[in-house]
Amino acid sequence: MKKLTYFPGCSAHGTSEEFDKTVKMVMKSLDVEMEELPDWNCCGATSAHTMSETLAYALPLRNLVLAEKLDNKTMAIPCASCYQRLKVTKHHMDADPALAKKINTTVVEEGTYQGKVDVKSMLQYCYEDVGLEAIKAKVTKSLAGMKLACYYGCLLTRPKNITNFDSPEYPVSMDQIVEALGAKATEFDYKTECCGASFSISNTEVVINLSGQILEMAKESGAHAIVVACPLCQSNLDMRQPDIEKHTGKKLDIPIFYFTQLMALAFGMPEKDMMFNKHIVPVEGALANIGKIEPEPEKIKKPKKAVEAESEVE
Amino acid sequence: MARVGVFVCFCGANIADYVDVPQVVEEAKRIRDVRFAIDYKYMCSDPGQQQIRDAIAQHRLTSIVVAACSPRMHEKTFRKALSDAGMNPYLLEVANIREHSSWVHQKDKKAATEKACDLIRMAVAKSIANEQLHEISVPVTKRALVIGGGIAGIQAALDIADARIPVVLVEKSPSIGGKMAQLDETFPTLDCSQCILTPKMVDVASHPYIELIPYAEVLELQGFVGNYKVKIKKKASYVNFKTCTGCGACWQKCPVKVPNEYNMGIDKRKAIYTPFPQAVPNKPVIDAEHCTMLLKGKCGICAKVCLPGAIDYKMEDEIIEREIGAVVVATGYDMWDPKPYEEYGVGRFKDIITSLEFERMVSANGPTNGLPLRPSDGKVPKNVVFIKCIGSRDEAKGIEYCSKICCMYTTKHTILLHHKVHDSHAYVFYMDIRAAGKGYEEFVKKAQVDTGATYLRGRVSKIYKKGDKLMVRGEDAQIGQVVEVEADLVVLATAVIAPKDNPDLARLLGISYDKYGYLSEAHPKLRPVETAKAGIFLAGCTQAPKDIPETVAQASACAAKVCGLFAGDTMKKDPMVSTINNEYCSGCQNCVTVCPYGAIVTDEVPMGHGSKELRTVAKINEGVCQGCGSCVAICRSMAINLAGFTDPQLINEIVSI
Amino acid sequence: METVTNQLVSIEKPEIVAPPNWEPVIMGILCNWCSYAGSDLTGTSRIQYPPNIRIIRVPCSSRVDPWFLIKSLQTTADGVLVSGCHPGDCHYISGNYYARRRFLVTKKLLNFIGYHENRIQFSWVSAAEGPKFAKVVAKVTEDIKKLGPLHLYKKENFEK
Amino acid sequence: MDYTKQIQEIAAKLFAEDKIDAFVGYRMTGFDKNQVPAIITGADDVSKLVFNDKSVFNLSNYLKHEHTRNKRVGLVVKGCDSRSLNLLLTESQVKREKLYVVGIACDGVVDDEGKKMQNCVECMFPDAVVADEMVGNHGRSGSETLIQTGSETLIQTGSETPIYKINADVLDLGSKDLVQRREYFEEVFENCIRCNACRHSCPLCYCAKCCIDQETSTLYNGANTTSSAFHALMTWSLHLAGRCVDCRNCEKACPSHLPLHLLHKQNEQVIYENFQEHLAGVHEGDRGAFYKYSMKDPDDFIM
Repeated sequence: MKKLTYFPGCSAHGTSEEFDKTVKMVMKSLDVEMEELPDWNCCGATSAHTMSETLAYALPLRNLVLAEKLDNKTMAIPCASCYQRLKVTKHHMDADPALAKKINTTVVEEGTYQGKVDVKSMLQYCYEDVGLEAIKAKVTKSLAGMKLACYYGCLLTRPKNITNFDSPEYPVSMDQIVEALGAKATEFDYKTECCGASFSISNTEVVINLSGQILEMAKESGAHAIVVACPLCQSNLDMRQPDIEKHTGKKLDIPIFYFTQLMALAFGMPEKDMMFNKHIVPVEGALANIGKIEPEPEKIKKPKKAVEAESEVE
Repeated sequence: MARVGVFVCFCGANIADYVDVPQVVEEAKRIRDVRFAIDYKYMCSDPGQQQIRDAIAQHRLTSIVVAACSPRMHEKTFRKALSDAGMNPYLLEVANIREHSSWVHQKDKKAATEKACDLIRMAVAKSIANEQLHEISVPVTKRALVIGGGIAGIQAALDIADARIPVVLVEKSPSIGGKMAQLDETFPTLDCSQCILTPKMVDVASHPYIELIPYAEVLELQGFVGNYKVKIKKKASYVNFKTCTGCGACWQKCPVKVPNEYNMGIDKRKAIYTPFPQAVPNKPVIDAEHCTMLLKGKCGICAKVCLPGAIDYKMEDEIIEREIGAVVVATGYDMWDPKPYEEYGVGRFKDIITSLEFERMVSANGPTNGLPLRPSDGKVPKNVVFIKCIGSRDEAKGIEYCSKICCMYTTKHTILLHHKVHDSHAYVFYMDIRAAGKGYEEFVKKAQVDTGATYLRGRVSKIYKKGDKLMVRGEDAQIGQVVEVEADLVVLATAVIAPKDNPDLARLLGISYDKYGYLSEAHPKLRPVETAKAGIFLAGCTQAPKDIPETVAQASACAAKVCGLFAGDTMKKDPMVSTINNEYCSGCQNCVTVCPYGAIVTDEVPMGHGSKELRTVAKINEGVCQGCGSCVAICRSMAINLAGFTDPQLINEIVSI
Repeated sequence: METVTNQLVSIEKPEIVAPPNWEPVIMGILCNWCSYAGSDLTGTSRIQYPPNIRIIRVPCSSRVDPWFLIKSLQTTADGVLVSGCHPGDCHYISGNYYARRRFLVTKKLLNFIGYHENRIQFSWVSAAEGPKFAKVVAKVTEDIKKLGPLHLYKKENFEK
Repeated sequence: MDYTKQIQEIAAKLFAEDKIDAFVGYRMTGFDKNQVPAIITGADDVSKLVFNDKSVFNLSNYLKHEHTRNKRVGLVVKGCDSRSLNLLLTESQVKREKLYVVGIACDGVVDDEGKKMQNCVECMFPDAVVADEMVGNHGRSGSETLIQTGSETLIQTGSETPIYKINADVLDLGSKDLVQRREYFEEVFENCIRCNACRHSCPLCYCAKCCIDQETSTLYNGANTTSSAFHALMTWSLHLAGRCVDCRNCEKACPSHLPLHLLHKQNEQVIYENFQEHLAGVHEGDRGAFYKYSMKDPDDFIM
């Protein structure tokens, strides 16, 4: 039994209820005990760090200090924004003693930061601590037939020196997880492109343009659906899709799943618990591909001049 | 009893305006041991020097103190004045009352004068402990070692050998030629690289004064300038070069295929191979890592087809030694691996190649018969995007410096592309176009007009795949917009970096290297060819990125330095070296560990007078010692002293004021 | 002792008060290739600094035996400044690295036996850092002025 | 701790097998219960040898004696003694093949009042690190002692994990202010009579000419003054920095009972904390901190 501190973040209790719920279901079945951080507070994103540096560090710091009171070594966070704020704060607290001293004075009541607890995104936790093998072992209903484009967004793997997880430009951890579930991850070059979430309200046109490109590229890669690991990515790509379709005049019809929803599906859990009804873009079309396995196209013969590595005997 | 003469210089107004020189002279006269003191307007002028010479004779002076400018300025001048007067030049001390007093205390004449007096007191005290020293003369072995057989090494070797000085040229790979042999045409004249290089390669092979040792590495360098001893490892080639005729039967029949390094792995060579048809020496070697005969003991085809019977599977590495007097290091450069550019999909997209791969493709003797082809499908590309500064000027992913040659070779590539594929179009993303050099700017301008290439000033932020095309997204900073180019082929102008073995080589030779791994010159402006270690010189890109003309110029400069070094039978050397007092030396050998030059060895001396029992003491090799004094400071027994900076001299200075 | 007009109070030994118009003597030991050249540059650039320093030239900071520092303090100087090439720039490859270790131990030992650490100070000054040399000297001079005269051993007879 | 019997047996055996020309151990003084070093040149005197917790002197100092120099010698070493022996080997002062080293698993020795010596209380290497034969049992031989460098924790095989302890006296004095420390040492230097017993008793002071000898007075100012004592003791302690093994031979020899270990322990602490070095003499071949360097050495004290 692994133990884990869980920092849900505000969206888990609102827009991304399905993420929260499926995370809890999946983790339970993977033998991970999640302990919700008691008395957690807002991570501050994104208003805090645009206004005050101290506040931007102080808010996450309180959560970090609270997390140290529990015995668990790791705190996992489903929301990419929350993850980023907490991880960045932890990084600076560890690396910059002068700053640490200053910020520590803001959380007197809770105690002193010691740096005992590691911060990971839920994706990272599944990939590193649970592991592909354990995930594969739980699959009862393979997702074979489904082609998925994995979208990581801008925050999950960046900046590299702070997150220390996967490639900042072309990450593959989520791809490997969905492949462990039986689905096929498409070659999708827009994995870490900006979706424009910051302009969600102030300048919708930018969002339509940027998110539109992501959806279009995913479609072009042959994917039936997009998989995400962040509530903001999900809501942005899902909610804006009708607008984007209206704007471009092209039908996209590409549902956005949380990777935990698909895990739950592949683990054979009841479909109603995945709350697909909350999705704006209907999921049925995409899910219908499960089981429809295309024959492998014959391998195109390699061009004569292509680079080959190992030596060979004629 | 010491008799010191003090000579105080006005330096025109430079000293006299801020230091009360006559008062200084009066003070100097009061110092114990000072027998004579005088001032003069310009001590360094001939009449000034004459005063010193006269005073030496007249007052039977035993040491001289000149209070003037920095010793770094005129110490040599005044030393010469002493020796002209028949006095040992090292009995001179300079009190630096200009740089250290008059110029830096211009607002306080009293303090400046006091300080000048103190500086003179210190110099007088030191000079009393000065000893007569004599220049060391070291015999010279007139043979040079050149490490690296690229254009730099070839040029240096030829120039030295033409002066009838024997040269040992050591090359790591089976053939000389280096990177230049891989190039198609050279900027800015577009003459064929092979055509100008191969005659020089042949000259090297046939030169009576050059001993070419290919497929070999330098293992060890011992000794000091003029008297080095080098150990060279000749790697086993498994082919007897004396009997091999270079007919080529072996490599035609060899069944093992290996990616061809010469062609950047685009095609294959055999396990027994010459790197390229014009190789010098044109004899094959067996690649032991891939030969099935050497690995598994099966095959042996090459031995069967070799009529002269030159194949010898039992050959072993051979270590040879040569005595040499000077070293020219010309190990060239490497190309930077663009893997960190993950946003470009380097490694994922086959149609992103490096400039040297492109160079091989467009080369007439290249793997694609001179046509650039897409590695993914072998098609001829129409739209080709060239991206400059890949790794260069990029602190985050690569290195900070400018690689100097990429602007020019990318320009050349656009021309070559235009020549080979007439209906192609080149797009060049650049940060700046740096075309400083004879005919370079004209070359770029002409290329832009002739090829019609689109130059876009800005960085590329992303490359992604759309169908079988690569979409290159970048910024055109001049119109301030994001642009996307649909490319068939992307060529990355990767940075020039120091060879990865350079630090090891530097340690082995005892020279220094910078943070990038380039070998360091003795002075960036005035001694760009020498290293801090006497007798070791640098040619070409091993010191910093350079184009071919600069490399050749530096190589010839090295040759001139080597010839200068070998002009006499012996060399003169500064006598400021450490000496050991055997009586005090306890033989703990801590100095041996501390010496950065390996100048200290051990020696056996009798326990006492006439004793047969021996004890170990340290011994300084004067030729190697550079006079840093590290050993002196750590010697607890006070057995070592550094001539010119002995303990008595320095302590005298300390206690004199 | 003369009458006290200028109250420079030593933090080492508060009862010892500097005599009026007291100026400290600072022994500057500079390596030939970087710091001595740097100090020459200070001169050629006419950058002014306090006149208390007396400069000794040595080939390399590794030539500086801790003994010189002790000797200086024992005999003539109120403070010592040793300056060499920046790490990695040593003309003799590694001399300054050896020196650095000795300096730290000497400094701490001196502090341990009751003298302020600032009595001996170290700097890396390259041949290009003329302005830095002036700043370093100004700082050392100021520090030593604050500490006051190194009184103890000056009073005794010293045989030269 | 009483290994008299074992040592006598070993010495007798070595003489009987003609493996040694001399044996360096301890014997009782004629008039009190203290011990003095003894160089025994024949089997007849073996019965005089003793070893117990009053065997305080570091016998490696006696390898420069005329009866032992370049002879085949049997030698008794405690932990600290073995470390100075190690340094003497590294600095080529003695030849290992001529020595037969009897290592002691030392439980600490006592001072005149019978109190365990402070250096033994703080000792990290009670077992001899060089030995041909070990006497006593801590369940390990000296060579099994595993150590790491510098500020990292030191680990020994066995139950206890010794961690470098700053010397209590250094800590005590260090906590006082500058003026108090200065006054303290002024007294120390004042009381020094420049007899050079400290340097004579130090196993690592083997130089033909020593910096604190009075005959080198022109440079080192040999007159017996506070100032010259300051100068001599400071220089001497810096010559032993990174080499001193804290055997306290110097202190035992000092007629003025000066706390010389303060200087040595202070240097040891600075070196140990800052340079990632082993303690002196723990490894053969380790010459001490001043004869090597690291790029990572502290640089922040330099402007």
